[in-house]
Amino acid sequence: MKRLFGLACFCLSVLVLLPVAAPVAAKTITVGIVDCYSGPPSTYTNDVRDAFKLEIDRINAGGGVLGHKIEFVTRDSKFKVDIGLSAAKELIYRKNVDIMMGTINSALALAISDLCRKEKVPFLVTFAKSAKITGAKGHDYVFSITENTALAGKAAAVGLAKKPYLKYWIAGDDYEYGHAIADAVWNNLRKLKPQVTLLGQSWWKVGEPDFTPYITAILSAKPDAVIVATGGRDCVPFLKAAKATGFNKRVPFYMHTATELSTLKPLGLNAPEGVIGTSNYFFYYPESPENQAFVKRFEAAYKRKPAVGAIYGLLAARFIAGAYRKAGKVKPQAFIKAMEAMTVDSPIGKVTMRACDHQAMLPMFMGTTKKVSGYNFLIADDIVTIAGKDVMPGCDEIARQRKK
Amino acid sequence: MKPENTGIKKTAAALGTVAGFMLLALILPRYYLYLLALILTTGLLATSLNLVLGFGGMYQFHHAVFYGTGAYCLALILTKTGLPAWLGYLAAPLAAALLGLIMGLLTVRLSALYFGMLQISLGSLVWAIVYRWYSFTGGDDGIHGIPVPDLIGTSRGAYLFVVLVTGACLAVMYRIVTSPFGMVFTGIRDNPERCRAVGINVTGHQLAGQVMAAFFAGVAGTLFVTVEGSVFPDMMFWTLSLEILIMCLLGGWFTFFGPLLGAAIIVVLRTVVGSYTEYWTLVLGVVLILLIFFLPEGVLGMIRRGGDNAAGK
Amino acid sequence: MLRVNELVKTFGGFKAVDGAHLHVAPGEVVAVIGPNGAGKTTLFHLITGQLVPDRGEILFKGKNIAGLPPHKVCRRGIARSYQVVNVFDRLTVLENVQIAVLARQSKTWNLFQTASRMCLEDTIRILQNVGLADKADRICANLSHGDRKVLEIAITLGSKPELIIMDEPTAGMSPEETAATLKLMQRLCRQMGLTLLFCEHDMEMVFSIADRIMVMQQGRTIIQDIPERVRADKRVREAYLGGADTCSA
Amino acid sequence: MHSGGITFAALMQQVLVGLSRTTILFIVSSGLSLVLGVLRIPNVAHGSLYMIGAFVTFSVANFYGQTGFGFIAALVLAPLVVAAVSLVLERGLLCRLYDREHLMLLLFTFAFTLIFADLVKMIWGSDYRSLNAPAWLQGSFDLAGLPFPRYSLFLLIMGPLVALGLWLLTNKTRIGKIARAAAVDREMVDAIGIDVSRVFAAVFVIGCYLAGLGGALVAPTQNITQGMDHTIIIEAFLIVIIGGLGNIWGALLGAAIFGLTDAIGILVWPQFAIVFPYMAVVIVLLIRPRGLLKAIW
Repeated sequence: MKRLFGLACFCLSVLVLLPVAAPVAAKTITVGIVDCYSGPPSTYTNDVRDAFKLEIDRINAGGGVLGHKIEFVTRDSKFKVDIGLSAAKELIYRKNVDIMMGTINSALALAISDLCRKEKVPFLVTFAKSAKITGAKGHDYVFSITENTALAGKAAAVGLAKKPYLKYWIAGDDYEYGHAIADAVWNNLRKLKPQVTLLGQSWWKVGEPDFTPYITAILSAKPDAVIVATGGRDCVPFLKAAKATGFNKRVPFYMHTATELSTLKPLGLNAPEGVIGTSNYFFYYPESPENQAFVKRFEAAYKRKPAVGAIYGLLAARFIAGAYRKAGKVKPQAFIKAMEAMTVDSPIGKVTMRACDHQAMLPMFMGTTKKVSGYNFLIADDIVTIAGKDVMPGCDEIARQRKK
Repeated sequence: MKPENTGIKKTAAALGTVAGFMLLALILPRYYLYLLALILTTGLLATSLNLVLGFGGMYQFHHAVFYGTGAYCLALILTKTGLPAWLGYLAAPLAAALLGLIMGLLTVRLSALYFGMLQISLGSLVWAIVYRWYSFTGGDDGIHGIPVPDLIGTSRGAYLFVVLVTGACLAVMYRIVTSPFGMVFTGIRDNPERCRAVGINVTGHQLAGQVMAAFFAGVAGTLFVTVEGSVFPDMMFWTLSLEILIMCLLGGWFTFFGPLLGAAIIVVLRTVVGSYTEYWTLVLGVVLILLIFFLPEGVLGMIRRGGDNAAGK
Repeated sequence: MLRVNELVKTFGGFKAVDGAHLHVAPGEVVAVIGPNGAGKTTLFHLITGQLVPDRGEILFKGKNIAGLPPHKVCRRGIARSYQVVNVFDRLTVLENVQIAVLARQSKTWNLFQTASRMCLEDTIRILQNVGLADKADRICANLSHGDRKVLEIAITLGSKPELIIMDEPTAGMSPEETAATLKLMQRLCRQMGLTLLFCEHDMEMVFSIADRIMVMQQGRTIIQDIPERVRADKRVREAYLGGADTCSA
Repeated sequence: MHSGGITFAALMQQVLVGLSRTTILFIVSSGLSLVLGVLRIPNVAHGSLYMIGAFVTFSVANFYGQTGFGFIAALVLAPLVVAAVSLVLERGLLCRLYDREHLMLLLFTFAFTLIFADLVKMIWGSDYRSLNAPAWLQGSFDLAGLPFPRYSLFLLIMGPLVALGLWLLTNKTRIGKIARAAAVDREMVDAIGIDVSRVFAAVFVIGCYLAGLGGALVAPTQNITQGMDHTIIIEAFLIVIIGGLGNIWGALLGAAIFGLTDAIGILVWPQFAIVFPYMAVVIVLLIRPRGLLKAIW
């Protein structure tokens, strides 16, 4: 039983060796960020973090908030829920962070959301798209400053209803995100335009290496238009396969993130034209001085154009700073009170945090991919703005979902 | 030393260790309690795998599926039914064991790699069902905010519960490993043909071993739910199975406590190195390579061997 | 005790055993000889359950055991040892035999007793009998070849068999080891009243210890009789000449 | 849901597409099979080498400005780079471990999947990378009214070429014959005075070359990212097992089963397409526990 004893000793010594929590310097507000910084999702998450840092640095340079400096620590979740959840616990239990932020993984966001509810730490969701976060599973401590599947779906439905298509096909990632966005588009579209019909659906696993089989199956059914509910890493290969098979020329299709910079930039000028997409942000739209100034700052700092994640990072920083200023003290309860119905300025205009569900009301831009001289990648054209309030589900609807 | 004597000493040491771990609940901050609970849960899982891997020589390549089954079973009982929680804690390992029996019946006649690969395929089917059955299992979002009973719902409560359950399970598994069944099991690992020739029902024992391993993996699953309050399909994905396998090999798969140590090493590396650099998998990889070259039988295997040599001289 | 009738086993058209028959009486030492490829090993595999015969019967104490799986055959009282050393390398000598003893006493399903304290008397008696008692705690992989071969026999004894089947017990042994093993086997048979069925290339050994000899060729039994008559039999000589031819071909 | 009739043309086309996907799977898993069959190493790092192959292809092709020549150069160079990496790995570390347990070798190669994953992240960053096939392989042509991508045709031609090459290598060359003999009985080959270690090195490098080639060929059809290694490796292992360990034709057959069940599954039951290949593996292993074709061991 020396061994058992040795094991216990080992465990103890490990605990001693663990970096002891540095005494938090007085007058700092610590933000803990758990997100996936490795693998494909980091294309999106790096922008959130970088824009957040940019904005925090500005705030700190201007004297901070209520005399406090804002600091942040990041942890890589590797897109795994268990790793992310332990990291979140580490940040809350050991680093005693004031606010949690993250993540791109919906399952992890839901898990951390639940943890934050128990620990009474405000949690700002910056990229996860599940509508459950502020919908059915919402609570006092969770805020979303990103669009979600319900909002994107409704925005897309509003846009698509104006087009002449009647026979649809739905295809997408066999993943909560894919199904949720497809359902949201389809249910809203059916309400707005009852005569549409659904010919069929196809679903592929996330990370599907070859889309040609799916595309040929869809083409053989001859729909008027296709709703492609794919996100993240599958966007690029799908667009590539669409180009290779001439899919975009045969059937028009909508793909939520098709117009985003992270999707279009790697494809260069070989991206398919005429694909309809929606997004919260483009570095070239809106063409406001505020946006141009932000893009300039971002480019100066990171030598690249900001993608959609950047707007979430920026909004997070402004909401955090604004809410503490408004509350006048650094206390979670006061922070939550201040966040509700608060409005901040941003490159995409004024954004309000809705009080009833803690969901930021973000405008949505619907555009079509097009080659434009001056860029070595495609950009969105014919941009239509769908205002935040038009895509939000009603507060009564949220209340009903939460009651379930 | 007389055998009776060692038996008593062992029991005393084990009880002492459990008591020591429980005392820690009074002094340690709760983050470390959480980390310890995680290590013990993962360690129990790895030990349950090693029951068949190290002691049975079976290439159990998809052990996580039983862990996930236990966790999901408890989570579903707690969230979807009004049944008492203890029933859930009882049913979950049984459900895992049942799955172990079903998969075992299909796979056990195959040998080595083929056994492992069929298990991966079957396990992936189970995973796919959990992953897609949104209305029932929550799909890839998983289930969060699982209402664990209040007594064990706090960090300290959960920690104490994990220590007690892990201690009890390890004790039972230790008995199994040192029992005639365990000895025969190691015999099967080394030489299944010879075992048949001396009158041992090899497939029967392997099947029983798998059911037991699945049962304890299910227990580990319920502990995970207690500690984290969440379940998600990652818990039964094959990459996790590979990780557990690595823990066993790392700690020493021919020893009883090796997997526990391996689990501790990996969890700690992940947490400690992870808070310094995002390249912690690189560090883990290098550590593994060093271990393979310098401690080929795993950490504990080496310690034990060193001890034997010293005793021999 | 053991009676084999009209046993047939084919492998993809090749008749490995083709109507062999064999008779072993209690307490007898019977050798099976024959040229390479005559079907001796296959015959043994059929008896011990490694293979399932296509046709024919294997009667052990009057009951047909053809087609039973190996562990059930063993339970009926037939134990075998192997041509190549076939032991549990990572276990100690004691544990090697202990497994067989535990299996014999149907204790392998016992989950909660401490194995290292069970059946010690029986196990140690066997080890003393074969002369391995002083090496009981050694890990098997570290033993000499000769000791491993003896251990092989000890494991077989652990099953407390009524009939032992041995496939070339002295294969790969030096002359001294062969002689020692020979003595050991004779002694064991006499002491324990075992029945022994074995096959062997070493004719000297066969003719010195076998009570009766069965000669196989191309899967068939040519003759089974006492050594003198086998030695005198014409067909046996032919078989061996023929066998030698196929061997060198 | 999918009520629209499946036309014969659509089915045939699906089969062809499935077969072109089979090509990649075959090339990768034949390499794995070779290593597994001859060296008995369950090389989990095989997927990482495939990923590295794809990334190197991207870099080389980009160096030449994504021209037709650049792609061809990449197709030649990338697998060689991967082979070089594997040679260093084998001579430097792996060759010292051949007498260890299979599972320790598994642990070793697993360690390298971790290391390679982070190295790739350090070198190429974590952005998506995308590579375009040269102009003459882009677009599609009509096949019975449905588009058939040219690149798929290219793959369909490459597959049999690689298979033929491998067959010649294993059956007609000295090293191939030695390797096959060594797979069956290592001591025997050692005993007749051949340096098995060198043969093993050669086989390992060839196997890894194939992983690199698979990565290079797949590069234009999907985005090149981290995580590519994960998806392919489990499929490759399953293919090798159902085909018959170490059997080149088995790898081809297994890959065809995998590619086709996937492609046709989509056509008949899109919602459950994900389940079809796993089902196929389960069925194959239940009926033929040692794979479809003769396994080496």
